[in-house]
Amino acid sequence: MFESTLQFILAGLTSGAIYALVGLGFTIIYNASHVINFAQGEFIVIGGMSTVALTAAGLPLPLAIVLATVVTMVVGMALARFAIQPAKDADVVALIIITIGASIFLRGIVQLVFGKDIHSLPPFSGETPLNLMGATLMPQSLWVMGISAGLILVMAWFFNATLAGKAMLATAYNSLAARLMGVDTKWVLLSAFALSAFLGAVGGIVVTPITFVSYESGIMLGLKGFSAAVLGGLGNGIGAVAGGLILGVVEAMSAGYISSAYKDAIAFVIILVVLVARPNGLFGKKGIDRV
Amino acid sequence: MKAFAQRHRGLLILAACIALLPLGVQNDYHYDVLINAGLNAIVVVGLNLLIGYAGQISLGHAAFFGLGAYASAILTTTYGWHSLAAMGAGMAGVGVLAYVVARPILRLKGHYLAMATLGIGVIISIVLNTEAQVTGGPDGMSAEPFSVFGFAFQSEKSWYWLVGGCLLASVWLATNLINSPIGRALRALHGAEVGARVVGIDTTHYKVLIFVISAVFASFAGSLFAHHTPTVTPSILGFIKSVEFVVMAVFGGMASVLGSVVGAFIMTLLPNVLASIEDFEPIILGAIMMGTMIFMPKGLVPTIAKKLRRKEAP
Amino acid sequence: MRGLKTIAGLAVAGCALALSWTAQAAEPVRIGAFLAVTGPASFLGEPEKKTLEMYVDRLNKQGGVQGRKIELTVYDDGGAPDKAATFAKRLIQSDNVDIIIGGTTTGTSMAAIKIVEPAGVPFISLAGGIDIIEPVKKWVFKTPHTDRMAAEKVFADLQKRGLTKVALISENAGFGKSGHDQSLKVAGNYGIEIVADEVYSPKDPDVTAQLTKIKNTPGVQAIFNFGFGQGPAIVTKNTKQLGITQPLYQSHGVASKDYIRLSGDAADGVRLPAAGLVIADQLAATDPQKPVVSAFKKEYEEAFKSEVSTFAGHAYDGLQMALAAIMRAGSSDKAKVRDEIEKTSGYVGTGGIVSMSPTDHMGLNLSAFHMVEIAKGDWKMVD
Amino acid sequence: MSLLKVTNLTKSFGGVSAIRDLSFSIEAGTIHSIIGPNGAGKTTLFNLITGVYTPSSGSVRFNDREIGGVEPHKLAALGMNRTFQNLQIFHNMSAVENVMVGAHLHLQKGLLSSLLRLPSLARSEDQTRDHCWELMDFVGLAQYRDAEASAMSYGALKRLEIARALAAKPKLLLLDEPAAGLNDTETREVDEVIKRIAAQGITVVLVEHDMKMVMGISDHILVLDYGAKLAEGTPAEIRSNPDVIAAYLGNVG
Repeated sequence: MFESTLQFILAGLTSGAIYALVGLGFTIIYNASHVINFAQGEFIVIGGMSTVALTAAGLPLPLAIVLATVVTMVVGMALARFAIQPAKDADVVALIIITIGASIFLRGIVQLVFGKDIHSLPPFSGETPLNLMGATLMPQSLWVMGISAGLILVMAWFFNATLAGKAMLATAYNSLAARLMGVDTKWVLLSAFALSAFLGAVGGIVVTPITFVSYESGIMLGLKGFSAAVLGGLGNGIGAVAGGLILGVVEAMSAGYISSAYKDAIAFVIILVVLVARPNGLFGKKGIDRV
Repeated sequence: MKAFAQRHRGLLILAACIALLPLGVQNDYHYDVLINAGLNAIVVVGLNLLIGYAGQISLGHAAFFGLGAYASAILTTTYGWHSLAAMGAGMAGVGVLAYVVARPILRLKGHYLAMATLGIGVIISIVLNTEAQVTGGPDGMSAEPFSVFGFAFQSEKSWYWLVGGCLLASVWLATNLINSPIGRALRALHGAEVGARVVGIDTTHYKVLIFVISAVFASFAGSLFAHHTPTVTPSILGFIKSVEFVVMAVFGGMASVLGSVVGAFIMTLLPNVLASIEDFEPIILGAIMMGTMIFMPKGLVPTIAKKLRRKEAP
Repeated sequence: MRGLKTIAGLAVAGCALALSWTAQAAEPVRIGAFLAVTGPASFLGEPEKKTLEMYVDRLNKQGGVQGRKIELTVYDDGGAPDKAATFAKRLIQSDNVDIIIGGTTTGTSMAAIKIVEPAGVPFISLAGGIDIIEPVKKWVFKTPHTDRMAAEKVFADLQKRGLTKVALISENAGFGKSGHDQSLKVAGNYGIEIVADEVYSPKDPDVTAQLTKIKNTPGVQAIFNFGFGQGPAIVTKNTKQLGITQPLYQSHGVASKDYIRLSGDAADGVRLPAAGLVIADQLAATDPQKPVVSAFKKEYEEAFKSEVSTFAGHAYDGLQMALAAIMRAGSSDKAKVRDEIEKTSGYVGTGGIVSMSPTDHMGLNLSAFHMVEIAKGDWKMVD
Repeated sequence: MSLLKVTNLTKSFGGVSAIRDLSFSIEAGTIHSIIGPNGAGKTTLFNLITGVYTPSSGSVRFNDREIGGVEPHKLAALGMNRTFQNLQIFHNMSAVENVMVGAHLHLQKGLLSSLLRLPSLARSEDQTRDHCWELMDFVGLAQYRDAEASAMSYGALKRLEIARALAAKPKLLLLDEPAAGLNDTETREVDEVIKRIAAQGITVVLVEHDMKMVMGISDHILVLDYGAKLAEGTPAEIRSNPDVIAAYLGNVG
C-alpha cells in the first residue's frame, strides 16, 4: 500500500517537474510582458530536437546541448523581436492569437527541418532504476527534478539580486515608469524570451530521455505548463513550480486510485475548484480594481 | 425599411454573398466547405458576442459545439427523436450547463478565465471520449438525416441554403442584441467594468447571460453539423477546435458580427486551399495568424472598414 | 457605403476564386489518398504517403499503367474524421479520382465510408479497425490485419505458453480503444481472463501509476499493451523500471524499428504480432512472401534512408492491388475496378497473402501474422 | 432624516487604514464637498459609499437603509450614482451610447424583445436616445451628439460621465474631482452644471481640489486628513478653521 502510494508520488513528481519547468517558462515571459506565450512548448521541442539532430550529426552531447540551447534562445528572441514587440499595444486576445500562431509556425518549421519521427536521447546516468523504500525511480527523473530546482534557484537569484532581473520585474509592474527610470524595455522583452527559451531548451533536453520528443510534443507540454502556471498563480515562479508538481501528483494519484481514463479530467476539476476558491491561483496576489 | 437597411448593412451584404456564392460553386465538395464555413460562422458569431463585445474569453467553446452535435446524434439514433426536438434538447441542455458553470467561473478574469473555460472543454471532451457505450468513443457516431416538416435535407445544395439561412438568422439576432440595452450593457462591462456596475448594470448577470447565449449558438451549429457530417467524433470538441473558433473571431474582427463571418470563412477555406502544399500549411497558417494580428490587431473587417471610411471622408 | 460595396464585391470574387482552384484534363488514372500525415498517427501516415508517392513516381517513369500516367492526390487529414470526410468529398467531387486509398486510422476511414459508399468509388483503407469491413460494404476494402487478429495472435501465443491471466493496458484514443474493445471481445475464445484494464493518454510522460496498479493486481501472468506512437515505448520503459517480470506483449501498432529505438534495452523480450515485412530476412527461403517483402524493404530503405515499417507496407499493398485491379479491368471504370479488387486472389503482399471474396474484403487470415520477439535491439521470429 | 449617514466607517488595506472611524451625514437637496490633501482617503470614501469597496467596519446608510457592502449596481437602482476621478468611460462606444448605458436601469431589456428587436423595444430605444441627447446638451456636450467616445477630449469626457450618471435619474450624485485637469473656462462650465443639477433637487457630493469652486458652490464641507475627519461645516466655518489652515499650510483658497 505504502509502496504504491510512494510510487504514485514519484511518478507524479517526475511528470510534475516537467510541467513545472514549462510553467516557469510561462511565468518569466508573463512577468516581463504580461504575455502568455503559447509557443512555450515549442521551445522545449526545439531544444530537444536540435540536440537529437546535432548528436546524430556526430557532435558530442555536451556541445550539442550548448548549441541547441543557443538555437532555441535565438528562436525565442526572434519571436520577441518580430512577433511580440511590433504588437506590444495589442489586446490580450490578439497577443494570444499571435503566440498560438507562432506555435503553429514553429511546429511547421520543426516538422520541415527535423521530420516527424519521435526521438529520444540516452539518459544522462544510465537506466538502472533507483529503489526507494520499494518504489522505483529512473535516475533521469532525478536529473529533471534537480535541474528544475537548480533553475528555480537561479531564477529566484536573478530576479531578486541582479539589476537585470529587477529591471524586468519593474517593467512588468509598470512599463512606462520603468522606461522613465531608464530601463530599456525592449531589451527586457528580448531577454525574457531568451531566458524563457533557455529554460525551455534545457527542459527539452533533460526530459527527452523520459518522454521522448517529436514535432508535436509542444502542444501537450504547453497546455500542462500553462495549467501549472495558472494553478500556481500567474507571475509567481514558486507558484508555477508548485502548480506543476501538484498537477503531476494529482494525475498520478487519480490514475492510481480512481481511474486512469479520467485522470486528466480530475486534474482539470482540481484546477477549476482551486480557481473558483482562489481566482488568482494558489500563490497569486489578489488584484484590486483601482478607480 | 430604410432604417432596417441602415442597421443591417452587414446582413444585406452577407445575404447577397450567400445568394451569389453558388455561382462559383462547381461541385458538392465546394458546397461542403462552404457549409462547414457557415456552421463555424454561426458558432463564431455567438462567440464574438462573448469575446468581442463582452470582453470575456472562452477557450472551451468547442465543447458546447460538440455537446450539441452529440445531443443530436445520440437522441436521433439511439432514442429515435425527431431532429428538431433533439436540436432543441441539445440547446436547452447546453444552456443549462453553461449557466451552471458560468456563475462560478465568470468571476475569473483574463488568463484565469481562459484556463477555466479550457478546463471545462477538456473535461467534457474526456467524458465523451471515455463513455463509449453512449457516444461511440473515439470512433464517434452518426446522426439521422436532418428533416423539417417531412423534408429531409440530403443534397449538399439543400444544406447550403439551410445553413445560409441559419447564418443570416444568427447574424440578425446577434446584431439586434448588440443594439439593445443588453448589448450596450455587454459593451459597457467590457469598456469599463466598474463604470458599468456603478451606473446600475449587474455585470455578473450579463456575463452569465451572454456566456449562455453564445453556448446555445454553438450548440445549435453543432446539431446542424452532426446531421451534415458523416461521423461525430471527440475531435470536434477538443482544445484545438476551441482555439480555432477563437482565432476565427479575433482574426475576422473582435466586436464585429460581419468580422466573425469573414473570419470563419477565411479560416475554414484557408486549410483547404493550403492542403495541396501540406508540408508548408502550418508555416503559412501560423504566419498569416501572426501577421494579421501584428498589423491589424483589431482584426480584418474593422481595420479594412476603418481604412475605407477614412478614404471616403473628404 | 461605397467601401462596403467594394468589400462585398471582393468577398464574392475572393470566395469564387478560392473555390475554383480545380481545373482538370481527363487522361490519367487518378488515385486519391487522405492520410494522417500529421497528428498523433503521423508516423503511420507519413510512411504511407512516402510509399505511395515513390511508387507512383516510379511507375510513371516506366510509362504508367497501360500507357496512362498515374496522377496521385494526397491530402493530410491530421487523423481527424471530419476532415477526412471533407477530403473524401474533395477527392471524389473535385479531383474526380478513380479510386481512393487511405484512411490511416479507423476513425477517418469510417467517416469516409459514408461518403464513398453512396458515391460509388472503390476505397482501400489502410486502417486496422474491423468495423471497416465488417459488415461488408460494397465499395470498401482494407489491406492491414485487423486489431482483432492482432489480439487473437497474442492470445494464441499466451495460450501456447499457458498464461491465462492478462493485464490489459491501452491508449485512450482511436487505435488503442478499438484494440482494447476487440481484445475484451475475443479473450474468452482463448481462455484468457482480463484481470486488469488500464488506459493512458497518448502523450502521457509517465504511466508507472497505471503499471503499479497492474503490478499489485494478484495473479497477473502477462501484460498486453494496445497503442501506437510513443506511448508503448513509455509503457515498456516503465515496466522495466518497476521491475515487472511478467512478459510484455505489444500490438502490431509498434511494429517499427522506432519502437525499439525509443524503448532501448527495455524492449528486450517484448513480443508482438507483426507482418512478414519487419522480419524479411528471417523468413524461410520457401516463404512466398520473402521475395516481395525483401524487395520492398530494399527499395524503401534505399529511397528514404530509414527503416521500413509495416504501415508503408499497407500503402504498398493497397496501391499494388488497386493497380492490378485496374489492369485486369482494362479501364478505370469504377464499378469494374471494384469487382476486380473483390476478385483479388493469391496476391502476395507485404502483409500476407490476400484472397478476397464478396464476403471478405480484407482477404487475410491469422497466418499472415508472425509472432515476433525483440532481442538485442532487433526482431526475432518466434513463429 | 439624512439621505446618507456614515457611522464609524473604517477601511483598511493589508493593515493600513485608509479610512478611520469616520462619521458624517448628508442632508437631501444640498451640495456637499469632501476635501483634504492627497491621500486623505477621499476616493476610498467614494468607493466605500458606492459599493466598489466593502467596509472593514462601520455602517453606511442611504435613505435609511444599510448599504455597506451592497453591490454597486444595486445602489444605482436605489438612486445613487457617481463619476470617477480616473475616468470610467466606455471607449468602445459612441458618446450617446455611453449616456444610454446610464439609462439602463429604466429601460425594458427582455432577452426575446432584444433578440427580435420588437417594435416596442425599437420605440423605447429611440426615445432613450433623444432623452440622452438632451442630457448631453444639458451638460454642454451638444456638439458631441454623434461623436465616438474615443475621439473626445478629457474635459468633454468628464462631462460625459456626468450626463451618464444623470441618465440613471439618481437621488444622490457623487462627483469625484469633476474639475481636475480642466482649464478655467471648462471648470466654470462644470461649476454651472453642478449648480443646475442641484437645482433639480439632486443631492450632490463632491470631491474636489479646486478650492474656489468648492467654496463657491458647497452648502457643507467635510475635511479629511489621513482617513479621519479633520473638520466639518459651512464654507465659512471651514475657511476659518485653524486645523484646516494648518493642514493646508495656510494655502486655502
